[in-house]
Amino acid sequence: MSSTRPAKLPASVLIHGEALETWPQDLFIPPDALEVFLETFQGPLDLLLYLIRKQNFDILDIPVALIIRQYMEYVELMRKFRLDLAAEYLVMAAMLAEIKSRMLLPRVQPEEVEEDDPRAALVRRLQEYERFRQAAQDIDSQPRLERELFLASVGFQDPEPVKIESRASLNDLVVAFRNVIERSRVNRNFSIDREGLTMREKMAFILRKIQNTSRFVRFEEFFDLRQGRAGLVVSFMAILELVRDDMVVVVQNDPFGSIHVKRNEQ
Amino acid sequence: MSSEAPRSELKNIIESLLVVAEAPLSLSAIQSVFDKDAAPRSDEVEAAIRELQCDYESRSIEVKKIGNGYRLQTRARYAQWIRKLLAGRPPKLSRAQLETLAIIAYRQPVTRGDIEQVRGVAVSPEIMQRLLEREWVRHAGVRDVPGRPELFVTTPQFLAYFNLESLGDLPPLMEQREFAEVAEDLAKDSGLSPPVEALPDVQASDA
Amino acid sequence: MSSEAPRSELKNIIESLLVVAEAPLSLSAIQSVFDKDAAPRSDEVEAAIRELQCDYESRSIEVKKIGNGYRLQTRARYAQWIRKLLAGRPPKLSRAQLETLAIIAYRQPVTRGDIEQVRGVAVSPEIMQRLLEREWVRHAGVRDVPGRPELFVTTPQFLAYFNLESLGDLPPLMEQREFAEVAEDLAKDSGLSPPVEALPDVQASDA
Repeated sequence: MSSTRPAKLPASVLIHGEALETWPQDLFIPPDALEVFLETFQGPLDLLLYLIRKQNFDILDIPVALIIRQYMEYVELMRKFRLDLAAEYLVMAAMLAEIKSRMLLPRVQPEEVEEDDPRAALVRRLQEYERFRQAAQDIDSQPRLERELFLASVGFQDPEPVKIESRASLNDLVVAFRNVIERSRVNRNFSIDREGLTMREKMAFILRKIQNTSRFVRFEEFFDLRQGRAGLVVSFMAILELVRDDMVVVVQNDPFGSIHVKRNEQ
Repeated sequence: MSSEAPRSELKNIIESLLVVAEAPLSLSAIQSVFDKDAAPRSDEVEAAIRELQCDYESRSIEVKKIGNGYRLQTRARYAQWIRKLLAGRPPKLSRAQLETLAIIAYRQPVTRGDIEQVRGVAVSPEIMQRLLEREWVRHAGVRDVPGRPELFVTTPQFLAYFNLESLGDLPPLMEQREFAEVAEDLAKDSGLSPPVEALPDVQASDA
Repeated sequence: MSSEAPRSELKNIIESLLVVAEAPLSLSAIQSVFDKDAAPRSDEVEAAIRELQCDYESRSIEVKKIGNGYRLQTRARYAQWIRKLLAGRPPKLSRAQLETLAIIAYRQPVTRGDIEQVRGVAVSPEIMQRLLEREWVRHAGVRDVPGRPELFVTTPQFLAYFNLESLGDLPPLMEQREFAEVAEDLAKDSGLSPPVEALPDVQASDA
């Protein structure tokens, strides 16, 4: 495994639309693309828009039968893998099927077309969603704080300093921690060194960490955030391996309480 | 400030306030640091801020108006060096977060149901939680319908983070074409086979 | 910066770094934001800082050398107005202070090295000093590894200020969900064949 190339984590290859451009037009979906797929689409409307746009159709003039067939193939795949996620997609599938059957009925008078065209409601929703999808992209592409813009601040020099107690809220603390964790995670996705992630090395690292103490070590201490999400799992599994080999003891005093690890003294 | 103090001194005082403030400063916040009888009029403060803005023309910082306040910020073209200093990548927002935020921003006040209606998927509690935590969004009462669902609106911090003077600065929403306009096209098309020629992309109408 | 960039641009870049820096910047810290082959020499950086110093001559801010670092600060004569501004609303902890405090709170006991590892940047002594002075953080012995680095934990005052009964009351962050996510990545690409049965346990503890 040490020779494996860094995995392309979905989060890092996902630029909406682009990662999927390589998919064959005939809807064959390679199995490993499924996860990318699930993370890429925001829901049935998003998927429909993708199918329509990919083939350059106008929202207002969808070839319904074709889109329905394509949509159902995607939904089938999702059902196969992650049934729970498909609920919203299934509702849409039912709606599409109904539209399709109504389209097959004899045509109505042209002047009543808006009310009676079974596509009208769907088209309205698709348009509405697309507007906000686009707005979200537009907002995201504008300069904002912490990315392009930074607040300018300088130190306050006070010749007769009074003690000013700075303040913070619990919420500030949570946001700060999330940001810092997220940042370290993003960094990792770009610089994971697979060489450092072998299970044997992890097991050795853990044993080194606990061999000189008969005390319990906090579970969290075995995880090096710089090693990425995969690193976390390798660490976790390395601990499981050690438990199985009776090398370490893992203790959790109450449900959801903190977990501690100690070397097995026997 | 004594009234004889030169204009440049007013400018400097304002600058010194802007460089230590952590949120945009309103004219009245600036006026409030002066003794009552020495406080500059708000048009004087505004003029001084305009002068500051000119002074910064060729510099790395600029005055930006956010809501009814002013703040100092670095210009976007210096981000590349600043980011290296601060290390780490800028926080990224997920599409779900951005879409939810966009719907709230353009349609406020909205309920969770409104958001779900537009996006076609359930709004996860986590997404709302994040937006509330960042204080970009807040609760704003309930809608007076059965179930009394909670309403959400954006906050001044939303404007501040996204560098907007007001909600009017949001990028314009794509125009919505009326279904009726193209009803004729639809009538012509059987609907069961793709049109021979693809129509121009709707997105193109988004300037 | 490309080497042809004018001198004023170097000055501006340095200014943009100084206004975002949380602690005094050394010459080498300034040089480190440039690509290797485009980095200015230290005498060039020094010259640019001297120029900045001149530019600020008539302004409310100045460059101050502290140890071997430079920082921007307001001039003493503006303190009277700034004090009034701050009196109304005490300043928030800075981003660096907040992040450091958060890491200590959630991960204690931690060493400075642990914090730097998570934040990806050095933790300046000033930051720790502020948190220690505020009595939200205290020393708690050393870690028994080479170098015997000092450990930091939060204090009862920290709990009291944030209105927490115990550290267990810190809002959960659902970090553990990551394990489940990661397991999939790993199963796919590592050939490690993870013990799939073991993972649901982890997920179950995600409250």
